[in-house]
Amino acid sequence: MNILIPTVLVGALGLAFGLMLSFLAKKFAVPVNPLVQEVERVLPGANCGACGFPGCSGLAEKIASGEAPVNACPAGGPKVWAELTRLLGQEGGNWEVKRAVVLCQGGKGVAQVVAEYSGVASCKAANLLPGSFKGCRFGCLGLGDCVRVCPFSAMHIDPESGLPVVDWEKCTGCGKCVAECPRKILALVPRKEQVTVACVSPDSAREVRKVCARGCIKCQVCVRTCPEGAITFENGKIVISREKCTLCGLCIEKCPTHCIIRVGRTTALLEVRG
Amino acid sequence: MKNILRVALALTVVCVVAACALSVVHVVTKEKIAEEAKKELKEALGVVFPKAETFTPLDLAAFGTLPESKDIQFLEAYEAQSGGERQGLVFKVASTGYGGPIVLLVGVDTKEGKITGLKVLEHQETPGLGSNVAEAGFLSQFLGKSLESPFRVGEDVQAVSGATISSRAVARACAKVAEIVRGEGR
Amino acid sequence: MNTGFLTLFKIIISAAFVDNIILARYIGLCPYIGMSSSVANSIGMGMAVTFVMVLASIVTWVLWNFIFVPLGLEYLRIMVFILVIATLVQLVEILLKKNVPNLYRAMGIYLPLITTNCAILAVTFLGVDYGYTLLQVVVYSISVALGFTVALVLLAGIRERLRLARVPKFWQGYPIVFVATCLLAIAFLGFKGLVK
Amino acid sequence: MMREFWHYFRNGLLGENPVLKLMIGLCSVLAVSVRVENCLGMGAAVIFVLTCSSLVISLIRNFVPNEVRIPIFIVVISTFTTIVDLVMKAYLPPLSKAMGIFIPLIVVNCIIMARAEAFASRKPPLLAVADALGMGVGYTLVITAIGVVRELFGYGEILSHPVFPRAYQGMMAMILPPGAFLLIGISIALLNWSLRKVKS
Repeated sequence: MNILIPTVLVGALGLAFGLMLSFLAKKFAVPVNPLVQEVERVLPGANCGACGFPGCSGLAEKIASGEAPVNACPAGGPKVWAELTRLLGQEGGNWEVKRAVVLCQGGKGVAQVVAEYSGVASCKAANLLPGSFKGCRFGCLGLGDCVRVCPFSAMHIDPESGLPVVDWEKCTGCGKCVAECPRKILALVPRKEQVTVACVSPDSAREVRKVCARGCIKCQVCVRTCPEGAITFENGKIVISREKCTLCGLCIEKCPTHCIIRVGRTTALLEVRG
Repeated sequence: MKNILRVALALTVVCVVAACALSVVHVVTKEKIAEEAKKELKEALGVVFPKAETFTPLDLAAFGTLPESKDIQFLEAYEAQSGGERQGLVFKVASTGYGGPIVLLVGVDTKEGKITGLKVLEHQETPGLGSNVAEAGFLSQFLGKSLESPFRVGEDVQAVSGATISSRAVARACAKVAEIVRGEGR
Repeated sequence: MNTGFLTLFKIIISAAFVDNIILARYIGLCPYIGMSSSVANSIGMGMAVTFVMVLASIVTWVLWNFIFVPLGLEYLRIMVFILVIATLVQLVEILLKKNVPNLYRAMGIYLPLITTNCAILAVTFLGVDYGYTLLQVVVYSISVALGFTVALVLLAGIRERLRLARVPKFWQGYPIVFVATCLLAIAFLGFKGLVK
Repeated sequence: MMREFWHYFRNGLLGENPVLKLMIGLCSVLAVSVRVENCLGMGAAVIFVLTCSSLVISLIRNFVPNEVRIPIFIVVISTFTTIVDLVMKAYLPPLSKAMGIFIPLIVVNCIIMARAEAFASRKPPLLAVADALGMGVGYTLVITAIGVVRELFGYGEILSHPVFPRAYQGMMAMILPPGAFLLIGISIALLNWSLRKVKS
């Protein structure tokens, strides 16, 4: 007998709650478009916000309604884009995959440090001080804002040099670190082997030499030595065109301050620090 | 509509099966638990009143108006007999300590008018501090005390250092029990 | 009535601060650690927990005193109480999904985890064990929820500051949060003697 | 199949250790780990309830409508918890007395619900059991380790046998909540430190 009473009682409770919940679930049902759910399942789901929309579900709605291009999600990469084109029935296109690169070699022992900084451990905060704690006003501060913002933990601060290093295996080219860096020493480049100038300072040779051993002093030795004429000097900056460059590496040897580095395949700073 | 029923039914079925399983287990273990509880109580009473063989529960009303207050309630009373003759009484008392009510058994030998034993059954005193009132170290000082003594901390009762409230709670329990037994004069 | 009010006041103080459900009884830690990353989230979580806690303690108090004790079904207590809580949480999930979607998305896995939030079940249990009247149970659950939310917001504030502090490498993330909780618990120990 | 079983078991043990990595099930860890025997009792109860409920939940996972999935999971878990509670009261009264309120709180132990919601309701029964065992054992190891430290420094005893000389008064901090929080923080830091070697 006293098995029946509890069973019936709890059963009745279960029925009452079940009815209430399912009825309410129907009344408050949120209209969900199935296509959006499918798109959202394909997207990586890291909610990194690189696409500019509030998280993956936000982007999924835009892609489903066609307002956003299929490759709007940099984190997804070609695999996701191909899947999305199949899902939306559009024709596939070739897309350019980007990766982040560090354009500064002013780490420990290379760049001059003018002050001992013990304030809030963030590049943005340190950058508010005029000139901050490094001689060079354009060099990397190494306090890791970029590392913290990267949703794919593709970056870490190299303890020896104090500079960020990007792991291209994990990097998806979402560009959050480029936006985050107050000194703008990070840039997005196509994911293929290339040669680039690892310095963004517009200062003249005299000032650069004073504060950094590996800054670009605009001596234009590289412009003269490049057999292909790939390197040009435009409005105060050395520019290396990727199409003409044949990766011969002549400029890397000739550059007096070893400012030109080879970038590609695995980590950003392939070139052994001279 | 059909979906609502299907969903509600799923939950109901799971509840019914669960309730059924539970009630079966309950029926199986019911006597064992009751037996354990009785055994535990008997053991506790034995500790509190070593000399007695049997304990018969008494009705609290038999003691007239109980000196109860916000801080002390009488829960149960037992008569301790040995050789068919009454040796004394055991009271189950809840006295408010530091963390909440402390439930303890107080054994009283009505013939010689002495405390025969004390045992704390439940308490929520701070571990390491108040909880020491449950240890023999503190309780042993009450054994053999006559019912006439005031049972007041600082006078005839030595408190546990750092746990005066808990010690006072135990002392208050003994004082009230002594009050009843003395008042009753039996 | 004044003694009634006095006991109510005593319940509020003891449940919210002296006997804080998290820092003194350490019940309800999982969402506490998980949801306290930002003050906004923790306030949202606090509200949801308060809603579920108060409703749960009322429903369970009524069920317990009018149905289960008379029928002598004490052993079903765990299941029925938790069934009530789970239903209420599912209710909150439906309401939140419809009306406050971004809080719903921010809570993520932590919404179903409210069901297993030990604090709520503990409140329903203690509300019954202390033998409170219905009014006292309501006041008790509100003050426990208040205590929960206060502790949650306090930790959230600390964690937001921690993000900028220079924390040694292996202490980053959860270890430092636990050290902060430890200090908070010591602070709350100060309330210990407030209410006898 | 065995390899997968072992993979999930090991994953529950260390990779995703419930207490140190996933941060769930902390309520019982801190509260019960004052005595080592409580830890073992609690650990055994959690392993039993976790394994049984994961098994049942993954068996019925296809029949559970989404609208009432939480109540159904929780009813299954609470059934096993009540069974443990009743059995312990009947056959192991001393342990049941020592663990007091924590047995009913097993059902609220976030590990079980989290694994049911995140894992058991998606994986076939065998894997669910593997994960449950891994999680359960991982949980028991951590709680016992903390229990040993707390009981040793708090009471100077292990499994209630005195280890330190009589004069050892016992470190109160280890028994009260703050000490427990600190201990968990330290153990996570240690785990991060040891895993760091493995990773780099």
